Amino acid sequence: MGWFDTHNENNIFFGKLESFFNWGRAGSPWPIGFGLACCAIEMMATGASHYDLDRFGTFFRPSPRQSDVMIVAGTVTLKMAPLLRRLYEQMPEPKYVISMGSCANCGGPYWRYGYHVLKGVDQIVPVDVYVPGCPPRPEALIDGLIQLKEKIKSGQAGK
Amino acid sequence: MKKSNIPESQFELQVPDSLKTEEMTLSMGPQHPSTHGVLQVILKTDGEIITSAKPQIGYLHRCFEKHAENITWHQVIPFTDRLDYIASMNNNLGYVIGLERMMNLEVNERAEHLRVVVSELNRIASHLIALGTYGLDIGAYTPFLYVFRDREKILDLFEEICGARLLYNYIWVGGVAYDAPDGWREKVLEFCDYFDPKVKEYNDILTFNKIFIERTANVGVIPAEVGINYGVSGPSLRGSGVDFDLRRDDPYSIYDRFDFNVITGKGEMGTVGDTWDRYWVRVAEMVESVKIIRQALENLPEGDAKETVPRNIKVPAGEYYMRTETPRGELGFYIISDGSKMPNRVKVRSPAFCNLSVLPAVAPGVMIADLVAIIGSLDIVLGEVDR
Amino acid sequence: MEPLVQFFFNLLPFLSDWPEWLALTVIGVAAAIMMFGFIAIFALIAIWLERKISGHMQDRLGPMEVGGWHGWAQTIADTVKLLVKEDIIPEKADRPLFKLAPMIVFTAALSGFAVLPWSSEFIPADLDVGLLYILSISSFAVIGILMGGWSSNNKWSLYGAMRGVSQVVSYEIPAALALLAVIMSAGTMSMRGLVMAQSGNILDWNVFNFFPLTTIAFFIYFIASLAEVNRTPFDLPEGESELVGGFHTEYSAMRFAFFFLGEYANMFVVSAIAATVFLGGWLPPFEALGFIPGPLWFVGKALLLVFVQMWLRWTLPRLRVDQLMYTCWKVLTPFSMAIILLIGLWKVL
Amino acid sequence: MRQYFKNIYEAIATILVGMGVTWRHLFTRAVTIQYPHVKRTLPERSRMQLFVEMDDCIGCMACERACPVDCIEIKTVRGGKDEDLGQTSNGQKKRLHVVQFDIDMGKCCYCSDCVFPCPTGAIRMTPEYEFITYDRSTLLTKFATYSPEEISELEERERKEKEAQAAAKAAKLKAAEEAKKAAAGTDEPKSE
Amino acid sequence: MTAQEIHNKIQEKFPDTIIEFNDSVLQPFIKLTANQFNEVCQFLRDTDGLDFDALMNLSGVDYGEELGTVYHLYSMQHRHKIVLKVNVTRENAEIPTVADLWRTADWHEREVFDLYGINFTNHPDMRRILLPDDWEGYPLRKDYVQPEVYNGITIAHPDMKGDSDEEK
Repeated sequence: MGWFDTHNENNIFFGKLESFFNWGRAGSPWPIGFGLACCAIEMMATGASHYDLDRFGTFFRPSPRQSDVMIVAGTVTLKMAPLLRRLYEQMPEPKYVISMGSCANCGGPYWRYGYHVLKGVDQIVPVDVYVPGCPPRPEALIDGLIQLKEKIKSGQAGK
Repeated sequence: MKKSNIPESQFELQVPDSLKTEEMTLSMGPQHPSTHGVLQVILKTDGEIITSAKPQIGYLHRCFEKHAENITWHQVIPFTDRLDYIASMNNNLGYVIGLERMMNLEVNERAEHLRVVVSELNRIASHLIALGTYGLDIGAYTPFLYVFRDREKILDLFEEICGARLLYNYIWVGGVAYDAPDGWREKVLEFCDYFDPKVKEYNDILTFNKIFIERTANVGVIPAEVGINYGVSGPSLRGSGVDFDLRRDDPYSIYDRFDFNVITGKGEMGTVGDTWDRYWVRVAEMVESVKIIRQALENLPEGDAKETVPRNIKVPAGEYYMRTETPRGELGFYIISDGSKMPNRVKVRSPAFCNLSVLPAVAPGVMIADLVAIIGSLDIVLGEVDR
Repeated sequence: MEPLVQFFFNLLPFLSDWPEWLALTVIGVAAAIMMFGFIAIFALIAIWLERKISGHMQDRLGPMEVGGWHGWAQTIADTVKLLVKEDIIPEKADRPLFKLAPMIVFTAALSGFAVLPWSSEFIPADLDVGLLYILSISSFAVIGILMGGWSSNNKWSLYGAMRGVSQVVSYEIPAALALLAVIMSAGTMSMRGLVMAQSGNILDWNVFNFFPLTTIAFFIYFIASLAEVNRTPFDLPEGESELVGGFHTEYSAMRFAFFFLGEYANMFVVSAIAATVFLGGWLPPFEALGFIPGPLWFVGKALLLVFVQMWLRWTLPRLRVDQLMYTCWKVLTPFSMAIILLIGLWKVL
Repeated sequence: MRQYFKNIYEAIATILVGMGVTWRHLFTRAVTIQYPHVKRTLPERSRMQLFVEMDDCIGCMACERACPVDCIEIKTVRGGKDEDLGQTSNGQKKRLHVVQFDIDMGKCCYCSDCVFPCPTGAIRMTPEYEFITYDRSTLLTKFATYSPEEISELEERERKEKEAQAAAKAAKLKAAEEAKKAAAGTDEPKSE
Repeated sequence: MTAQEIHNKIQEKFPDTIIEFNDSVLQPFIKLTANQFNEVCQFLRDTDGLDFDALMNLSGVDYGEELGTVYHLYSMQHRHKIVLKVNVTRENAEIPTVADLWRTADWHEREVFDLYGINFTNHPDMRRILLPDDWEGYPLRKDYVQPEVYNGITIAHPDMKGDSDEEK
């Protein structure tokens, strides 16, 4: 969070400015290019020609330092969980998390006997948007991204 | 045939003392753009040269085998989808044929043909991803999007026949889940016609690009006997010149009826068994798959593919090791039944797991950029490596 | 009198009444601001264009949503976002160097604009050794890359920086030699003089002047300049699929944006130099087209080369380090040397 | 030396071929579906969100048993003796109150295994994929429309009925026992 | 070569190691003792006519009282296969490694060690492979109980509690 966020309370000018910033943030959510499992393939498909995430100003950055959105695409295992948390911490504020697919939402099909599966990524990082599906269609992911944009514009995301 | 043990240290790089610099330990992954998921490789490097590479796996261990012991025979099928999520149809097929052989079950002709068609379509889709991500690893971004464009057409076909894009749960014990809808056959044939010229496009932009050849030829050579000893299978083994394809050499389903070539690496651009050969085997295999699809659709019998699907399965006590040729290689299901409604044990022999295990043997002595090329050419899917 | 001062005096006649020191300061600041503004606007447009072009090359559309019409506001949104993003400096980074690195990269790119001849009148600084200045200043950016990569305290960044240094230092040589071929034929190192030497129609341009020798020199310079600005197939210092993000792996927010800005400004500088030296700068290809003002020709030619850079980027895979060196030392350098030799012979005979 | 020039020639030639491909594509029509503005119709078999037609559900639990991931939870209460619960669309008579029919779409693996065994076609997969949520708990879809009071009332009745039935059964059993005893009573002294 | 012939060859060379040979099932298997296992495998790989150069699969099995490993061998040259089985007790689960013969066994044995806790003697690198190094227990054993917490992360799904009560 920058200086503006701490100084903009009840100030019309900064309030307007903040909404302008939110427009910028919503306009260019760069996700960290980071696939975990099956959903990652659909994430790739979403980035590819047929659905083209670039339309929304979204292109995948390999480094967490330059990304704003973490799309948790797939099953998070217990071995992976600390690393995922670290990646999240490496991202600069403001940062958002999209939980994509059943596995990231709550363990998905592995919720019962998955001794090594994290049951819901919200246990380790705060999630803004849940995209259900196993795996979600590319349209669903795009819809999730649009919902995230709405949330960013309203100033509620990443809190 | 080589009969001596292959020592672990055979491939370790010996750097002369006068050239030694400070060794650096790098952790590549699990979040790295070209480890194809959540693979971690611990690298020891001397400048740009790798002296040892140790893969660390298990970041996607989803306990498939535990699940399989706790749910019924039929319920395992959706979970097999999620092993090798790029080629789910082939996974379904392997598991289901294993059960059918244990139960001594006959499947009707139409269902058999449909199974072959969807498996081969899925093989094309999988090889396309292998091609695209391989291009991405080498640094070419555009081929990746071209292959996804064509893969999307296959996914549309799948969605029409079974309603899902990626994880199909389509091939069931005794048949298939749905019969092909009207006009599906024509659409597949249309796709075949569409696809053939596209292969040339991939070749133009990637395969025969001189930079691409320079990057991949003579890199990461896996000699045939090393490959066999390490359990490498599928296109990766065929790239080393071993003429072995389970579809032909240990036939299952109705693959023995079709006429297709088994592609092997010939070392056209460098040494036999280099990464370019493995890549080329995949490209040429897609053309062969199209051939199989055409033959299968030509002889597609009329009738109802669904009619013999039993609901509640009980598999007679016994055990069976079923292996099938998936896009990644020999996928084995070792199934033990105690006669009850749940499996006693389902062990997956995953091709990607074995293919990846060869990495420490070929990595020493190459550059970091080459390591990326080698990992890409092995075409691993972490869902299958870790299960 | 300097052409730039003359240009401003013509533009704003009242300046000539002012004391000289004041007028010169005002002119200098105005020129710098104009250059800076041009870089900012050019980067905004170029990034958007690159995304559109790459999109269409890949059968997709590129930015479409932000701002309405074909996502025209996309880069603005990106900039706004990067401006207000948290600026992370890794705990174990070398802070002064880490902060300085993006500035240096950007300054180097900006300095290159000082000698670009936009038209016969408007040259910020018409040095007698303009080309030499360009050659030395363009390798200045590599110090920034090295500082950035080293101070990040990240092994991938260090690799990127090392690659960057070896690459830029090596490719300086064929680039310089290729330019030398033209200097030999034109007999001047002043940017203005170089353009003037090409006046006439398209066949008098340096690229066709000593056909095919200078044509090859043009291609050699173009390839070497690709390597100097780290564009595919020579984008090894960034090397997304190998080095995560290369030297800027640890950079976030505005510092990263400066690297980005520097890259695009550099792209323009090298293209502009190629346009000046080989493609006749602000001169129209035919006399008949002389009604179009010079700066437009100049920018147009530079943008055409920028487009080719983008085109190459979205077509080609990346070279490996040793192949990069091979290309430089065993292909480009011998060829450029041979060209110098041949042009020398041509001149003598 | 020959190889050297051949390599250079090949490099230039193949690069030009590749550039030709991208150049052609620069002017081909993009395949992109502009999703929020253009929505394509999905095939009817598309497997997205589950939907249950509660009027058709007879509470046979077939879907719950078939589900590989146990994401369906059904609770039923037997209907009263003379109560008419209506018929399903394919003419089957409903005998059970389905008081709870929860599907956790978060756990669901969209395999459509539950759809096949349903005897009345009540549960089905719809091509509806836009159910993105900010809150995970909303993914638990409840299809049953019974209020808690109604449920407890029904359960109470069922319990009573069961009790009554059990009592009747016990009474019956007792009677049978006694009858047996009485029949055996004549033999008993013998064993003594 | 048929399974019977392979069995006979082993019987000839190592008369004491064969516990059971079953030819009547779908895939005939030979059950061997653990003590001479590596030598038998070496024999199978190196003898002309047998040439089992590929280890297709290596899986651990929990039979209840005993643990075991199952080896599926294949010969690329002669296209024949055989199944070997070795059983060990739960308390003393040790089997000689074959990782020196078939390098693919390296990772497979680590996996069996990871999931079943069977120790392979003389293995070059006997560590866990899939699970984290500090994991406790061997998950694929039938008597394994899923832990509640790992490193402060709750493993059990919130819905699990009620279910386990129900099962009780």
